[in-house]
Amino acid sequence: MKKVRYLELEGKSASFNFLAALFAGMAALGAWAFFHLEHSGHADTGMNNQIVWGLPHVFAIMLIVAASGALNLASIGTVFNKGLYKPLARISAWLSISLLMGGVIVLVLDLGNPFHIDYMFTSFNETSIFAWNILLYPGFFLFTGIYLWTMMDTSKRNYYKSAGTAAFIWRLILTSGTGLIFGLLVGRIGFNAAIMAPMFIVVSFSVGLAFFIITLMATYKWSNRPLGCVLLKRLKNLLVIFIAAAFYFAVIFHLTKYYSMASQDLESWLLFGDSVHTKLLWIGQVVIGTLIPLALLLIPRVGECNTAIFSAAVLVIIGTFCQFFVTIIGTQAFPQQVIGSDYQVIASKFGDADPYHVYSPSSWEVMLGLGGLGLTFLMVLYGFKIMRFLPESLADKDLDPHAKSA
Amino acid sequence: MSKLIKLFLFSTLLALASSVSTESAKETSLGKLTYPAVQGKRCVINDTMEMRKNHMNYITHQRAETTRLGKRWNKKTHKNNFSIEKCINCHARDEKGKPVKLKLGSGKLNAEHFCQSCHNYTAVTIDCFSCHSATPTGKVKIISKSKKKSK
Amino acid sequence: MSFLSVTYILLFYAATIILFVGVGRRIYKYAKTPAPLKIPTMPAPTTKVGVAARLTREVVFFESLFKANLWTWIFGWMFHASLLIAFFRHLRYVVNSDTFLIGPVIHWHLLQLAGQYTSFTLIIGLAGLLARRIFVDRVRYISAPSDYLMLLLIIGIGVTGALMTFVAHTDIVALKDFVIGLFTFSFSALPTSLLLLLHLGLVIVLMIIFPISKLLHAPGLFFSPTRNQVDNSREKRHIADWAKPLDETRGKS
Amino acid sequence: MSELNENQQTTTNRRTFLKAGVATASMGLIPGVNLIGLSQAAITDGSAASDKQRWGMLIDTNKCESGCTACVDACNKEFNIKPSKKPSQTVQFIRKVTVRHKLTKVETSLPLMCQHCENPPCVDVCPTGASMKRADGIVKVDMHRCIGCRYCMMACPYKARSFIHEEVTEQMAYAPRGKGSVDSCNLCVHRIDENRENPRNPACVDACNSKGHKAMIFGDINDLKSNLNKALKKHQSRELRSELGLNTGVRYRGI
Repeated sequence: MKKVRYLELEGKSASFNFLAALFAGMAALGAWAFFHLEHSGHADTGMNNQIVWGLPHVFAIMLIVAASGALNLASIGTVFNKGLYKPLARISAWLSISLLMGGVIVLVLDLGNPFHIDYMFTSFNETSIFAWNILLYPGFFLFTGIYLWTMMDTSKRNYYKSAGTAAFIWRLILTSGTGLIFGLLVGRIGFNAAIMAPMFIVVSFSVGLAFFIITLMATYKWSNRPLGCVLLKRLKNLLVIFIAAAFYFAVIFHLTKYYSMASQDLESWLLFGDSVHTKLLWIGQVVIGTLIPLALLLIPRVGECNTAIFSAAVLVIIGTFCQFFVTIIGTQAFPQQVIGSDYQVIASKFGDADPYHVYSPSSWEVMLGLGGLGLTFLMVLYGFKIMRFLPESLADKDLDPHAKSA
Repeated sequence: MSKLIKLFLFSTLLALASSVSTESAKETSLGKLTYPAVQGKRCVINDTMEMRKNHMNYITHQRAETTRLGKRWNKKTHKNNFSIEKCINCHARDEKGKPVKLKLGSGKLNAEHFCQSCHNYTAVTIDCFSCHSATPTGKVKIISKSKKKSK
Repeated sequence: MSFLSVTYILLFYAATIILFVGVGRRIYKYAKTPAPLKIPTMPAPTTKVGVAARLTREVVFFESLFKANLWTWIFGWMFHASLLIAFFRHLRYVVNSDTFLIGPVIHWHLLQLAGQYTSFTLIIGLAGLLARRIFVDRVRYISAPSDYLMLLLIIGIGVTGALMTFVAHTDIVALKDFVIGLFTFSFSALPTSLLLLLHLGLVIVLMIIFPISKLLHAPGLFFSPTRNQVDNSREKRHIADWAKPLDETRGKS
Repeated sequence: MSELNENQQTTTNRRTFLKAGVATASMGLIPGVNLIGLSQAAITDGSAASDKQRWGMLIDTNKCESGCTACVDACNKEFNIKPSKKPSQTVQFIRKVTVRHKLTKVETSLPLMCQHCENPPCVDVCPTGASMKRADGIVKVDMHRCIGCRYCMMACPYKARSFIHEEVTEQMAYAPRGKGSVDSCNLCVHRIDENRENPRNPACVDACNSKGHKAMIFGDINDLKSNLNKALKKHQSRELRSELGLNTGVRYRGI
């Protein structure tokens, strides 16, 4: 195996400047939305006292989940010793840090009292999984940062494996924590489920890999660096497995919820109702996010190591977005069982008797979410420009020769 | 270096000579501020300097005990009652005892409001009144017409 | 007015004069010092706009330090960024809430919250730089007493400032009267608080020392030929000012 | 974590947290440093809410009239709650709901508000401890700490909490409430704290009584002599969402 040479992006091309301007513009939109909402309050959002978590949370959760999944490639290389993936480890680690930053920023900027944020650290409530998550985020930055450092500083090579393992374990805990934000909501029939934790982990595999593939392919295409087909096919196979696994978990989740009488009303409304959530679930999550990508990846065709894989990754991200939209907002949209299973609410001024609560996000929320996405990719872009994260070549001949026979 | 030292010595002498002329205190925007004294009980801590420096420490300490433990101080009899309601009730009034509003009609903060006057001067934002009422309720009896705030 | 107040008032004027005259003289000197050779650090920008961008990056991000030494960059940048926030936070001693700065320019509430915590990052950054001088052999070897002095001086300013925020508050209304008095020549007494006297005293020392210290790297950066020159040695002949007459005579002969 | 931690939390705010370290470092150095924490310890002479009491309510749905909203109106008046521009963002502490039994089809009207659980999910999930339960069982929000994450609203089985979406003006002096925080029914804690031996009824209960319905009984569940305790012993009552085991302080009779 040749020694991998890492080289910064030159960062002077028109495409680079265009992307930088685009992402900076998105981040600026997010900042604008934040200052607007901070001034006007959440009155200017579509969120209300029924749908308390809206679009910003969908963006934030997706980015946070994708962050831990994006670290996967590095973990496969370091922890499970797959040589083929080792050259990707720096990209993987930096992408995951950037994604988490984008997600956490959106989460924080959506707070009603963002200037009380210091209480998060000074009065910590140990029974709150959310509080634990707030500790898990900096921990992720720390562990992944150290891991990245051991990769780049050859004098710290001895700690490389242990740092990688620590980051790997931490990311599993982090995503379990994210899942348990919903899994531990005992009062909400639609959430409260242990499967939330592993389901989020598996979703993180697929969406994180999708973000990784897009970043990798776009970067190598625009910087005219070689990217080998063998590597892409490996990533493709991984993506197939992850999509299938994520789908499997989603099926089991909805099945168990549908089977339980306590949540059957909610599930049958989600699965077979007439709301936007049903459409997002079937068309977004199932068709766009699962079936089409699987078809693109599995049906043998010419040029499959380029366009098809890229498109599949894009679709997986769209599908995952729909999945989180349905999971977070759809579940809130169905009126909660406030009295007990023996009673049905037939009239209320607070929407308890509505067929479902309507949520129409305002442009501020969209801007906030896009801001997080913009910040993420701005970080990715400048990270690649400043630091030596990118292998000069990922051509097949420059990669681990054993990979081919494997 | 020796030049500098000479300069300082000279300056100090000059200072001593001119200290008489600089004695007259200037009127800052705060100098205009007046507030009525309330009949009967004196204020919680009758030390303007101490309150200027440490009012937030008194308030924050007691607010935690009140909000979280339910310790409430009798509004009339307890002298060590730092409830913001009590502060506002006496202080946010004009010379005639009429309530002074924190916000003017345009939504702009009113520099005549007791709290805002200093906060405006020192450009420190107040977080309290996004939740707490800044306007006094009830009535107070005024004994002295007005008291110039001592510098 | 107390003797102390008068002393501080005079010291402030003296220090301000020393600072501005001293730094002004230095800048004049820097500006007049010819750059005999074209020596921009490569790769260098080929246009003036590029040079402006490079200097901006240098000032805002400390680009070359980032490339040279990551640890020093982390602590150094942390300190300077905190200093900037501290500067903005201290603006409250000269402007009031009606200033045009609030709102469009500065988010005052955010600044106040951030300012409290950046007093810690400021001290941490400086402590890191101090540790570097003490524990890194190569750096310790080249460290002069003045290097330590600068760090300790600013650490002192930071620590006394943080103590006034978190432990013993100062009467900032009276302090502002004092500061405004300095600007308007209608003097007010300085509130007597040991921490404040220390804080201001150290600031005065810093102001006086500034024009004769390494802190001149602040204006100096803009005059450093390795940073401010355009990489156009092939396109345009570079002649230092003092060399121009020589050059002309040579051309004639 | 319960008792001890509750007390710790009250005294730990961000200032004291940070102060502790700095103060220790500086005490020897600076004379005249006024440690505010110490000087204030002696001046707290109000009494804390006691865990010997547990405030609660029994609501007799048989007496609750279906069209009547006296309790809701009284609550809105007590806390000066005005409708928001967007109705779905209006703050609600108490609401009237009509429910139908799935088997018998009997329709019942009842008021629904914070149930003041013994084990409140909103308190468990709050990252900063802003959502809190007082020693005497009152569940409420400490807005000084509330960061506005709305996780408590996600956790509450009764949808008892509201997020304050817009700027609030003309709050009652005894009931602060402001943009960006979550708020909910606090059993009119300001009335209770006036006299814990014999408190005034919450505004909703007063309103119900003055309408003549007398569907709500308020009192100290632990006090054997209280009307509430007697009524709870006499009549069968239930807590809403009883399967969650939250042991609510508000109980219902007739459903």
